[in-house]
Amino acid sequence: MLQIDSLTKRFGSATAVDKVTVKVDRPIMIGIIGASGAGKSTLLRMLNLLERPTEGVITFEGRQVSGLTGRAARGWQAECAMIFQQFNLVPRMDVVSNVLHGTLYRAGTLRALTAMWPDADIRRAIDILARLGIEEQAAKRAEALSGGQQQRVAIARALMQNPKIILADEPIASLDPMNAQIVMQALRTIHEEDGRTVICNLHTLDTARRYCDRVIGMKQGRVVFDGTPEQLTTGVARDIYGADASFSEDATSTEIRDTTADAIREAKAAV
Amino acid sequence: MLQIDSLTKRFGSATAVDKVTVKVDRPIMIGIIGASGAGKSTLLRMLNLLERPTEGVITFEGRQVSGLTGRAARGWQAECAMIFQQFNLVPRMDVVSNVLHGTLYRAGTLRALTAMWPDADIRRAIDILARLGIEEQAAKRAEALSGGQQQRVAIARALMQNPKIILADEPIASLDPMNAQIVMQALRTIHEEDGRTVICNLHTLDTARRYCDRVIGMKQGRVVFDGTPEQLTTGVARDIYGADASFSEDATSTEIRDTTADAIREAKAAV
Amino acid sequence: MTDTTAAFTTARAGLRRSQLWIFGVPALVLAYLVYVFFAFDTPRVLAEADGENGAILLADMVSYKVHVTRDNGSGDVEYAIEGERKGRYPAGESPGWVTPATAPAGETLIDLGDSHLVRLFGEGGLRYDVPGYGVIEAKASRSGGVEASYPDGPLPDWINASGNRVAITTDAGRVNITRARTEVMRYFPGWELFFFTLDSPYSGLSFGQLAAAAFGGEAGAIWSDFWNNDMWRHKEVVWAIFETILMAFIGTAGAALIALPTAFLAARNFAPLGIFRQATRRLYDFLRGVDGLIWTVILSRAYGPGPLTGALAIMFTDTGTFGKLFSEALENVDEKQIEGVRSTGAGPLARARYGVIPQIVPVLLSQVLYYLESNTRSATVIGAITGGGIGLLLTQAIITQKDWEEVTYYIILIVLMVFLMDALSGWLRRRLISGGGATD
Amino acid sequence: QELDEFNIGVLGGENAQDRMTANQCLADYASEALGVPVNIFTPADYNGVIQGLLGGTLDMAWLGASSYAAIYLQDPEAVTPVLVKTNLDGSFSYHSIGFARADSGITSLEDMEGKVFGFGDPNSTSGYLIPSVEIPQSGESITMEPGEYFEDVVFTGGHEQTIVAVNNGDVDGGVTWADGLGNWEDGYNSGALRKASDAGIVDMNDLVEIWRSKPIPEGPVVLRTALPEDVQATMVELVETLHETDPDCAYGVAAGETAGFQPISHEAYETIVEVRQREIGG
Amino acid sequence: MTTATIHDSYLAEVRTRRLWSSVAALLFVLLFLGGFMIADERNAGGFWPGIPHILDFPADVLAEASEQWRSLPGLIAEAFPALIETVNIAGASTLIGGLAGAVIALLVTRGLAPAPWAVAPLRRLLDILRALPELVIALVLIFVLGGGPIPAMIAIALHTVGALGKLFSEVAENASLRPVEGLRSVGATWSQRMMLGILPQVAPNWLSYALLRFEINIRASAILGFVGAGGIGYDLRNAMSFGPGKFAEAAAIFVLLFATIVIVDQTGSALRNRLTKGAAT
Ligand SMILES: Nc1ncnc2c1ncn2[C@@H]1O[C@H](COP(=O)(O)OP(=O)(O)OP(=O)(O)O)[C@@H](O)[C@H]1O
Ligand SMILES: Nc1ncnc2c1ncn2[C@@H]1O[C@H](COP(=O)(O)OP(=O)(O)OP(=O)(O)O)[C@@H](O)[C@H]1O
Ligand SMILES: [Mg+2]
Ligand SMILES: [Mg+2]
Repeated sequence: MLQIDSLTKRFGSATAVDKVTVKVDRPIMIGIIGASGAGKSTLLRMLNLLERPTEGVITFEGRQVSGLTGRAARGWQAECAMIFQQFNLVPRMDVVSNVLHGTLYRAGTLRALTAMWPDADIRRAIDILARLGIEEQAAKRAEALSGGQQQRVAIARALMQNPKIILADEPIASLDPMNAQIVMQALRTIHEEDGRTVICNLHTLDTARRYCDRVIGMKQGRVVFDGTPEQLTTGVARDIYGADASFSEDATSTEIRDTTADAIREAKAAV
Repeated sequence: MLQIDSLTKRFGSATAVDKVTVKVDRPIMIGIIGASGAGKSTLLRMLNLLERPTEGVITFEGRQVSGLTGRAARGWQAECAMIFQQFNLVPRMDVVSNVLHGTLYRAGTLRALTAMWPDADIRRAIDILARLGIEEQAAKRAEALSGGQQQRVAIARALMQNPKIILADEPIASLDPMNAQIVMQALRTIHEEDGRTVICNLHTLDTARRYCDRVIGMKQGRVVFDGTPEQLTTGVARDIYGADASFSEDATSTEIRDTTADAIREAKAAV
Repeated sequence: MTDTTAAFTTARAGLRRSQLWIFGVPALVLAYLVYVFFAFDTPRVLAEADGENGAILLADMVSYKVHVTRDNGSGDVEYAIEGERKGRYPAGESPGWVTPATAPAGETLIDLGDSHLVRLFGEGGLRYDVPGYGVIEAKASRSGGVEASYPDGPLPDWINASGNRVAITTDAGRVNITRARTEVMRYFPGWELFFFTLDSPYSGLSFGQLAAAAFGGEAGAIWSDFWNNDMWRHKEVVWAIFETILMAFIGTAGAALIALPTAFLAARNFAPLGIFRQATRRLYDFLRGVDGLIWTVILSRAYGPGPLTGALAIMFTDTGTFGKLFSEALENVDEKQIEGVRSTGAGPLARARYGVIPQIVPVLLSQVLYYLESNTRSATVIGAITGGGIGLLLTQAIITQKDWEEVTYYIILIVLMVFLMDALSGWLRRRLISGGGATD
Repeated sequence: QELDEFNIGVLGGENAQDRMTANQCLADYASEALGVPVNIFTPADYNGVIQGLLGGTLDMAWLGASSYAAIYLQDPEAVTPVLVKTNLDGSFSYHSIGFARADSGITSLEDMEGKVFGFGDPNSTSGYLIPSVEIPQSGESITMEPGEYFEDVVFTGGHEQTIVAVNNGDVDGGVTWADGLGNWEDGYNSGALRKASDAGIVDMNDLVEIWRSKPIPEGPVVLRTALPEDVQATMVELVETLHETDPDCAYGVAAGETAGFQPISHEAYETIVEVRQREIGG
Repeated sequence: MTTATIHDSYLAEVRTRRLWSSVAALLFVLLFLGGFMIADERNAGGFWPGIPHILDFPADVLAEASEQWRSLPGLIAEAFPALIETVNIAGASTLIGGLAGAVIALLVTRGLAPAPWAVAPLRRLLDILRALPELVIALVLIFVLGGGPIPAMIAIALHTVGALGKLFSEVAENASLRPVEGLRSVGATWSQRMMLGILPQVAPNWLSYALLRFEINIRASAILGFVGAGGIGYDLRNAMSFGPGKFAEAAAIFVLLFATIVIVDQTGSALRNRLTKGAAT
């Protein structure tokens, strides 16, 4: 389905992503882990064509997407939605508008600029927001929302694109543990219910283990691990993070145990 | 030596300082404590003539200073230096220039306006900085220094005035514990070595106990305690702060115990 | 799912509300522009816009013409660049494309290039061979006016003929015949005589030859011939530029020097007396509200024409501007620093010097330097009315419509001058404000 | 009082630089004769020179008759007329010429009804004052009030601008000055039309004369009244004899071939002063 | 470093600093006084002799205006249409210049520019537009288009493009790129990214700058009237040139123009304060 072939990205003399080859043959949820600077973001950004690869090829369902430009490139971007660590919403616009931006590729420029969204789209946007439990916020400005809510708006925008693939670049890095849970659960549910492929950069091992079907470890631009969560032992993790003996998983954990359990249950119910 | 006679200050209908009478007959180090709004700052500001008393008299060595105006008032200000919680330096000027401002009363108008300080004054300023252990910063801008260093520059400016009395209004309130120690120790050393009277507003009991020879407690503008640190029991403190039974000294403590002991020793050596 | 209906309704209502802006603002803008379009009578102006003028202007900016003028009374022929006295060829000399008559009343052959040949005969005669059209013959006389004959067919629009005057304009040049004079003009690209006038020995020399002459000890003479060039008058132009910058500099600096002390009177925290403060502020408003150009007119009675008048006009307006800016900066100063200085027993002047000035210096300098640059432009405009300087040269050159290449020259110099002042003020700003300390 | 410099104001009509150059020789002679520095000023409009003379910052100028009247009306003591330019034929007058584009079909003032009329500078004699008085006299219904006989009456700013405005069709007709001698197609012997035609700005074939004023007296050379007697005398003699001592210089100062300058006094301008006072007030 | 070396190095530093400060101060004083003397020298009237006469001209105007104060309201009403024209010139040129400036600003802002190769030439273009005084452009355009408000409007608009283009781009440079990237990831075109991602962020500041420009442009358009384009400046100049007899008219026009400038100034700065403060919160 999705095939990444020795994808490389160099910034000047520095190599951010180094001959990465990954094959995804059915919709699964993939977690990418690695230390800061390992190249996770760059890889995802190349998949979304936000960054042009220096070398290598990305193919999706037999079609080469890495070389696309202009409208074709934007078409591919519409098919593989991206979720960012900082949400990247338009803060001064309301939530529905932000979600409706997911239809920008299809909508004509005029329609987008004049906010002449079809009622059907608005209805769908609200439904998606409802699915994520934030339909009440629909008319508020995005900047008025909490971080966790904003990230769910970003997910809603992604869903609005009706994408085959959802890319998420450390979607929970700037969230508190409770909101992190809600967001990860939402992504998982989307994967399970809609059958969309989700590729998710994560900076914590336990999150990757808990939500992903497959984990890819990166180090200095290269893929150094690719397997199931079970195969991801502490030893392997040490390799990936290049950590010395003092490496402790807890240091990176975002797991919540007692206090917020109720909240999580609620959130799951909502999604 | 210094005599304060039923000094009163009213701001509109509010009485900030209420018939305060204090007699100081030899150079000692006095700590003034009291809750926020007790009138500590106002009292000190009246002593420095930054504020005019509504009633009452301040006498120093037989001379009444509270009614002074014009050049005579400025002469008295030069004799009783003031140190502020926020340092009140000129941040864009270098450290030595800030210290040299201590000579502004003596300097002729022309010299003061053209900043043509005599070499001897510059040398003395640097010596004072050396005494406070910050001579290395002499040429830097004041704003480039840390809070503790800036407060020492303020003390240096005060010393440059060669004052009989040093007034310090919560000199350590915006400093971290380690810098607080250094600054208080510097004031103590100045008192001990130069025999200057130091009157110091403090917001923590233990600091007052540790560094002062005499403690004055204020409450709602009135002096409610005046005695030695030993006489300042927790019960008395409760009276001063108007605290209920839950009052705990630790809550206001800035004492440092283990970690910074070395640093303090160093700092003491430097002063 | 009843919830989502409510959410849908509010969301859609919100979107509709935002559309009020999205459509309303552009509609208002458009409506206003349409109103202005008709209020300014744009259709008529566009219809009458003279493309030809534009073309003349563009052509004249980068080209010059050489006049061959015959006095039809005396028969004397003169050659002059741009037809000006100062561009006249010395007696006995003529441009290479003219074959002068050998005998009085003989034939003068003028080659306008591209096979356009004009012949001047005795007794006011002229014959112009226009390739692709035919031969035009004309004869000018006191009694008969200008009699001309043209090839058959209707008269083309590039010939403008009346009983007393015939004007022919072709791609190669222009011919004007009246009873008194016959003029033939040929156009050449470039700014002729920019460096040296024809009477200079250095006219027409190549760069190499000039360099050689300069090394041969004639550098001074070469410079003098260039500097005193009668056509382009580089010396006066440079003086004019200097005068313009002078007006801007004195105006700006003087305004800052006046505004700095007086701004204290207009700042709430330094002037407790309300009447004074209000009076000063209103004075600033007045000085600022009357534009510099109007000040120039007002001052011209007392000071007459000249750069001082312009400088004073700039000073008047900018004292108002700076006074307002400085007093606002003064109202925002941090009291703590002033109190710190005050607690040492410093007098009021020292308090201002050390407690206040260091705080407002960055604002002050950056504003003053910004205005220095913008006043260079104002000085150009003010100079156009009274002051003098490059603005006067430029407006006069444009109004009298003589030489667009001079206009171009002045415009280029003005742009360079403003660039220079912009760079200078930027450089000073960076140095003085970040480098700080030195002036404190 | 002691004279420490002598300032000459030169009216518009030419490039500022050209005006400077044309009058530089006079400045040199004056400087030699007076023994003080002599400066030439070329303000952009008539008012610049008027204000300079009124304020006493200019000492000498060659004015138009109306400008002289403007000064006289504000301060009769400010300046004294001393000399006037004489034409080659011995006259010292010129004309205000009304003109229009030939292809507009306008050939007389009657055709100008409902059209836009252009004046030059408000202080110009031929470009405003005289035509504003004489034109209404030439027809029953003609007034100078905008919107009455003419659709609009505008000031273009100067003679050159009027010519360009008429030529471009911005105004339908306008007035400017000419000596009225010689041929129309040359723009007459001297005047603003001649200059514009010589410069190639207009083709005289495209323009027609639609009106001509009675002769207008040339404006006087004036000196500031407060100048010391001897200075006035020196300058009068210098300009009066310039034609003999340096014909080239005289050509430049008088802006063309002339028969030199002749003495004149205020009486010659009393009519103009009256007219101006009636028309404009003051 | 010992205290002694600190003494020496600081004293040395103080000396060089003093030297430079005195050199700079001296240079400034010399430039200023020298320049002043040159200007005084080259002026027709001297600075000191002129001072007592500064008010002569305004006094003449005021004298006549107060004599004829009854006619002032009528004269003001008469000048009103010209004022409208002046304001319209400023309004239209600010709008047109602001719109063009906005587009160019986006084209030359680092991180937003769709065609990086066009950034440098466009920036130079803005510089040149800014450097050219309106007057220069207006005079050239009057030659081509004839007199009236349009040349003035175009001239001011061109200058406005240069001035606002630069300011707008400075504002846009500080805008957050996150919304833009978010929009890019959904496949939005450049214009969509700008309109939806940047415009909402920069609108308050842009508007505030445009308002300031409008204030400046009102003056500019009045001034251009002075040199031949229409509007109230033309009337004012003629009235002033006529001198006595028209001074009441001059005073009326002046009052009207001054009042307009002050009103626009005051409301403009109040509006701007609200806009920028509103943006901050
Ligand atoms: N636009 C760029 N220009 C130059 N270097 C870049 C750029 N973007 C990324 N890099 C470099 O490429 C390398 C990989 O960066 P990347 O952001 O992909 O890492 P990451 O794994 O996402 O790290 P993090 O966890 O910090 O987000 C880093 O060394 C980074 O400095
Ligand atoms: N300039 C002033 N105008 C009006 N009221 C004032 C002024 N300065 C102080 N006060 C009031 O006087 C009272 C005493 O204030 P003061 O600052 O002296 O107290 P303090 O003991 O220093 O308190 P803190 O610990 O908060 O500094 C307070 O109620 C304060 O609000
Ligand atoms: Mg990353
Ligand atoms: Mg206090």
